[in-house]
Amino acid sequence: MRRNGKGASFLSTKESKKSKSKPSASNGKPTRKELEQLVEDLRWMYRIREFEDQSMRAFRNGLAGGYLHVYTGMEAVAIGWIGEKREDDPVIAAYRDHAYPMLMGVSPYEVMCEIMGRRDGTSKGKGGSMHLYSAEKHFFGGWGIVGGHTAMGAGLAFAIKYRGEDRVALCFYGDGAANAGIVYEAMNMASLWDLPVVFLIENNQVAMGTRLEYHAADPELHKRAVGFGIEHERVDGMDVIQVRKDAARILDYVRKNQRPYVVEVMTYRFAGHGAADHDQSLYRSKEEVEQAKKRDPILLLSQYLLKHGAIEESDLEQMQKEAEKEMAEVYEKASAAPKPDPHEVYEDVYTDMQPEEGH
Amino acid sequence: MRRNGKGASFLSTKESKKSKSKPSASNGKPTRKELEQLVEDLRWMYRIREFEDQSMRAFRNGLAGGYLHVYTGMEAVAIGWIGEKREDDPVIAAYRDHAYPMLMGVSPYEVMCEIMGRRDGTSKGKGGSMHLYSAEKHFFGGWGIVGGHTAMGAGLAFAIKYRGEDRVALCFYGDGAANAGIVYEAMNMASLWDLPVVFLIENNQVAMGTRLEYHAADPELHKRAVGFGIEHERVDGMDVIQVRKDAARILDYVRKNQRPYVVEVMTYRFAGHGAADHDQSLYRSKEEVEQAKKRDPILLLSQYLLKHGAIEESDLEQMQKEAEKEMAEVYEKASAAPKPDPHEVYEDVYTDMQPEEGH
Amino acid sequence: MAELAYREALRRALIEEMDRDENVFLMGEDIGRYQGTFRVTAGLFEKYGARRVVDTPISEPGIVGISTGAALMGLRPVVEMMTMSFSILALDQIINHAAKVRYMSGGQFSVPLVIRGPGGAANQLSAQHSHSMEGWYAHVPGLKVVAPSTPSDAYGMLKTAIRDDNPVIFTENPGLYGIKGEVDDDEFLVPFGKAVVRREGTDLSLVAYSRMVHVCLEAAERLDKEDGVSVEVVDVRSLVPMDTDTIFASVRKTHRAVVVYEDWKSGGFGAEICTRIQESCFDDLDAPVGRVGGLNVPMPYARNLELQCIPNADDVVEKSRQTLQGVI
Amino acid sequence: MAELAYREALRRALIEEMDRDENVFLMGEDIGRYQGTFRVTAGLFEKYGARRVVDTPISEPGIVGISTGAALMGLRPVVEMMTMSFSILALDQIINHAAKVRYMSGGQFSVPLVIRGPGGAANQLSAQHSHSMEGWYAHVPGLKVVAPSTPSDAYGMLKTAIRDDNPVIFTENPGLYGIKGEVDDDEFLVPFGKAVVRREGTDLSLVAYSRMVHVCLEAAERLDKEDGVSVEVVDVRSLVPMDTDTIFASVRKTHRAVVVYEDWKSGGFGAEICTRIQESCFDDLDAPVGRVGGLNVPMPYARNLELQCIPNADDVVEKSRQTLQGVI
Ligand SMILES: Cc1ncc(C[n+]2csc(CCOP(=O)(O)OP(=O)(O)O)c2C)c(N)n1
Ligand SMILES: Cc1ncc(C[n+]2csc(CCOP(=O)(O)OP(=O)(O)O)c2C)c(N)n1
Ligand SMILES: [Mg+2]
Ligand SMILES: [Mg+2]
Repeated sequence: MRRNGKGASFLSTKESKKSKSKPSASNGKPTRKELEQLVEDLRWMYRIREFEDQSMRAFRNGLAGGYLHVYTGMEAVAIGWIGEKREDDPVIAAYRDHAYPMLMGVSPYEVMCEIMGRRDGTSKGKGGSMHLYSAEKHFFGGWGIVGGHTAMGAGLAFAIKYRGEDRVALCFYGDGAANAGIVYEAMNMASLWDLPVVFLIENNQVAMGTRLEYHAADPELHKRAVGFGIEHERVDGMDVIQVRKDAARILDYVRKNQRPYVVEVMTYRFAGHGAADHDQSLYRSKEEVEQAKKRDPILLLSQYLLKHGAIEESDLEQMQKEAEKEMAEVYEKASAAPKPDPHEVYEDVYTDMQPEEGH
Repeated sequence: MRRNGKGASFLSTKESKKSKSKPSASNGKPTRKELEQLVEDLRWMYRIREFEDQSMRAFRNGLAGGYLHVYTGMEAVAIGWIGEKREDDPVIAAYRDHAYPMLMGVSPYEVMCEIMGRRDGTSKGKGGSMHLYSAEKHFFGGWGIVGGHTAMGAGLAFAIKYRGEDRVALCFYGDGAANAGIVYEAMNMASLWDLPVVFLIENNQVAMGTRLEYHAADPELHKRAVGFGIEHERVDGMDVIQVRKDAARILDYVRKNQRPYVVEVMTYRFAGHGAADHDQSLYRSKEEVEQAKKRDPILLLSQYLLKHGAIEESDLEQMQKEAEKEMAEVYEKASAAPKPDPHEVYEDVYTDMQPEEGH
Repeated sequence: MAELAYREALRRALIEEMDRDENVFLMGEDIGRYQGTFRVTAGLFEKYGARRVVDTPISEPGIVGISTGAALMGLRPVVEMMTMSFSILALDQIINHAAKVRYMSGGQFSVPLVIRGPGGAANQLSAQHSHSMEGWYAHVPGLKVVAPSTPSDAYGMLKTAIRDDNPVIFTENPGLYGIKGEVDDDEFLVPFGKAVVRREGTDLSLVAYSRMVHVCLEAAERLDKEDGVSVEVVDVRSLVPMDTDTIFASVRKTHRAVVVYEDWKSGGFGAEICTRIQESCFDDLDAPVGRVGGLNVPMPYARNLELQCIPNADDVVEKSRQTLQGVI
Repeated sequence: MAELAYREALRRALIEEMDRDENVFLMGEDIGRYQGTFRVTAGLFEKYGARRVVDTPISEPGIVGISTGAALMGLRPVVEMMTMSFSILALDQIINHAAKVRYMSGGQFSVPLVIRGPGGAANQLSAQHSHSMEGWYAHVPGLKVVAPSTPSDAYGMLKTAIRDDNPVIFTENPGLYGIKGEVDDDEFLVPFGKAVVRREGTDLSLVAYSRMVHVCLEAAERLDKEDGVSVEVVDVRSLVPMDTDTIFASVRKTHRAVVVYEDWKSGGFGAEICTRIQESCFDDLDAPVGRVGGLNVPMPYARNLELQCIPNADDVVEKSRQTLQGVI
């Protein structure tokens, strides 16, 4: 029925054509320092992916419940952007939120405990998979209402500006979330008031079981910034080298100009929407997933690092093994951790009082 | 603070430069039929303006209460657009809604009764100034929550499409309303589903006491359609001849293409925001208002008609007098009309039952 | 008589009403191609196509607004909220627009709109996804609000809802979709505003709706076995209109009542039911009207804490014993 | 002791708190250059500038969201809702975000946010602009909800609200802004969770908050004069936390109670107060707990119908007489 939109374009290097950063990988020789960082990035990709496998295992084994959404396939986005942001730049995100806090310094154990509803969890077991937080590490959640956190994202930037701090707020949200009206209220105010916030659309081209082309009139979601006078572009999110370049450039722009930015990062989730998504064939073919996996961020990065001699084949296996072992241990330790005490149910509703008790 | 937006541009013929319709008035000789219609339009302008004066009088005299918003200065917009639409094209609007139903065939008496809370009112006195309706004449209100009716506007078009009817829905809203998030949810779905709806922004450059430049990041509000793949433009709303051309062209486009359209019609309110707006100097200068009045739709149209010999100076006076007399009579008659009976308070809550009675 | 699961009963009602009336259509997130989160609409996209089974973007206010606009034109939309918690985003459209246009237009317009979906907690959905909304809706003039507890009622009341010319909030519950029950093969409607006594008794009236009816039945069984008291269970079914006659008749017989609801205890609609009982049956009461509600906290994620929050048969038994003091 | 209008008392509190704490700022529609619809913020834009008195677009969900984000960073936003009716658009941000983040984060974050504005009917604002919202907010764990009735309380409670580390819903009423009362010249705070007896009496307790306190005082006066009964009036002031001790003590003394609120009668928060009274004071009650609420209809425009809907002293006198049957 749609007339103007282009079909949801498939992931390919073409996607990054629009990037205003110079294309990566192919051109120029990386420095040793750059390569070292990229090796670290690769290690993180393995760790996140292994972590997510363990979180799915927790769900299957009844140690986690509710909605559980893994980040598998999208690792390069968070790694690149969180890698380039400054330590005290605040981050806010939706419910597919396991990777961000870990990348920001929260231990996988605490995250896994939260997913398992344990007292050692980031939220003492009260938040769960969708509601991770770390005040200390500047991670502002972890929110379950699609699109609901985006205005808060602008609010983080409002506080930064109010205080005259040199920080940039990063607000991650999905392609589906881009259809929530509040996003445009937030964009208007962010632009009107010159708030230093990056609206970062993780466009994995599907919202639960509804494909991009069925939910967005124009699948180029970054264009929605036009009417609010905000700089915007679509960039690739699978090649972490490119992601880092774009992130560095855009964060720099926002910091210098004290203006918001809308960036649409093209990515793909290899897993189902949530742990309870039993029939992916309802919205995509196996071929489509296979095709997307040709640009698996792990694959792209390891090929690059191999090519530049920064690692050898055996290192890959080694990294994978280490990540597996680490996360299996995290799983074991978390699954043995204590559950919250019954009296805790009334705590943390208010800072200074309890609600009326009892049924 | 805003960087990208242009200042709220002032009303001038320049505003209509962007119009894709041929400029009017200046070029070509009007036919007699055209002139006759324009004389009718002028008569309507006087009538609406006089009606609004009487509605303000009702407020001052305590015969009307609440919020009361007059259309003075903006007459050419409703006259042009409702003049060009087909009889059964449905219309929905906000609270500044006295003109639309009258132009669609509801008697001034019924509208005035509603404003005075009388049983003969369009809503039997239960709706008031902000909530006029006429199911018979296809006027769907009359709504007080800023922006709240815009999705319903798309819904009218949804029903048209569902039934395969040859109709276009017209949804009027203000520049202030353009900041409500729901507008963008509605635009996305209207575009995604090819709904025949015109989103018509009556940009009078102020929302209550907040000027356009303080509420909109980019004051060219039509551009907000870009991200949703909807055709859009800014046109003049003071010269009714031009308004009619644009309206005819756009309504035709929507009817033929079964696609939504966003049109920003530049206009100006000569009166305060509402009857209770006591200090307009808080948001605009007398000079600004004087300047705007140079393009008073009555002035522009009467000059044109005089130039083309369709009327004489004395006709103007005559029309004005007739309108005054008519609306003064409407006022008198409505103020003598019966109030609703106490038992009516429980009626019309449901179609088939009453709510629990009593305090 | 076929045995149907609650979700299947709902689905049967949708199919029959869509077949009966071309104006009926469905709208919601992931209800079409994805078959619906709780599979109530499974197969309907294939059966009726994209025109009548409309997959929407994630835009709750917009969805309700568009549906209301369509209803004003005479269509009969049935909107699925993936969970009732998300209807909070659309509250302004529901209570300030759909529920009021009839009154504000002096009766010129009606809004034959059904909003349905699961309310209440499921299994560790945490704080943002576990809302019981029926109490808020029942507070709003212009809305009808129902909360069936059995497959048969789910079927018969959804059909009634779709044929109703007023906006109807139709609350389901995640814990009910799988429960099975007899549903007559012949078409039938269940009228609004009629409560039903699910279990007869003489010593105490338990008053509930939706899933809590089953919790009350379990508690009643236990009170019978363990304490030898005879407990009546009244299924309110329809909050607006509410059949207070049946509730009051039960209380006048048993002289004691406990109202049970899953929503947060403080300010839940159960408080309204308690208030009405004591207003009308004061002289018949041998004990204060008791109530059991959800704990007054945002729903915690950890399963043990979550289970603490949701009223269960233990909680009902305990409150019943308090209310029965002197009897047992 | 200066005599201040309610709106002036609010304004004084804002000024003092803004002077005291640089983190306090104001946000809302038309509050700055336009001086505020009800002029509570008059002169503050000139005094504090655009940084601390922020005029916003008409975007209630966005405004609350941005404020909540700023509060998470440690700022202390005071958001004006032009009327509380418009807060319905922001309900998801308020109840599902601001009210829950503390719990969902296991106590890591707090949201020192005040949302204030007029709730209830004014003069012919009709159906979409006349909502009483305090009952819904009081139902939501994580929010504090207050509704002061006098200039002195308005001043002292707004200061308390701004210093509170939790989201506070601060309900005013269009009919209160103009009323005058003594406000101590020395700075003071009025704590939350303390009800106050506005008038002592022995035969009946009238329980109310916000503008209805004045309606009750008028009714009490008349009942004294016309029926010779001694009526106590309890001003609840703070719905969450609620000082039930003071309410119960009054009822235990008078043995009769009528709860009065402007909100729609069915499902209003007054039902919760009634329920708690009968739960805790059952044996002390000589009559059912009565209540007076707004008519269960969308607010009509016509002044005569509107006046029918809003509880007035006549309605309270009538219900009081019913409740006092046997005494008078
Ligand atoms: C307001 C609201 N509506 C619906 C949902 C149910 N829901 C959860 S995730 C989701 C899809 C979101 O897709 P997207 O924003 O693209 O993020 P992704 O899952 O792809 O990361 C939906 C519909 C919700 N949580 N909140
Ligand atoms: C949701 C909501 N917020 C605030 C208001 C109060 N209000 C009424 S009219 C208005 C200004 C609207 O301006 P605009 O949309 O430009 O229309 P205009 O009055 O200029 O015709 C405001 C803020 C409201 N009615 N609804
Ligand atoms: Mg997505
Ligand atoms: Mg305007």
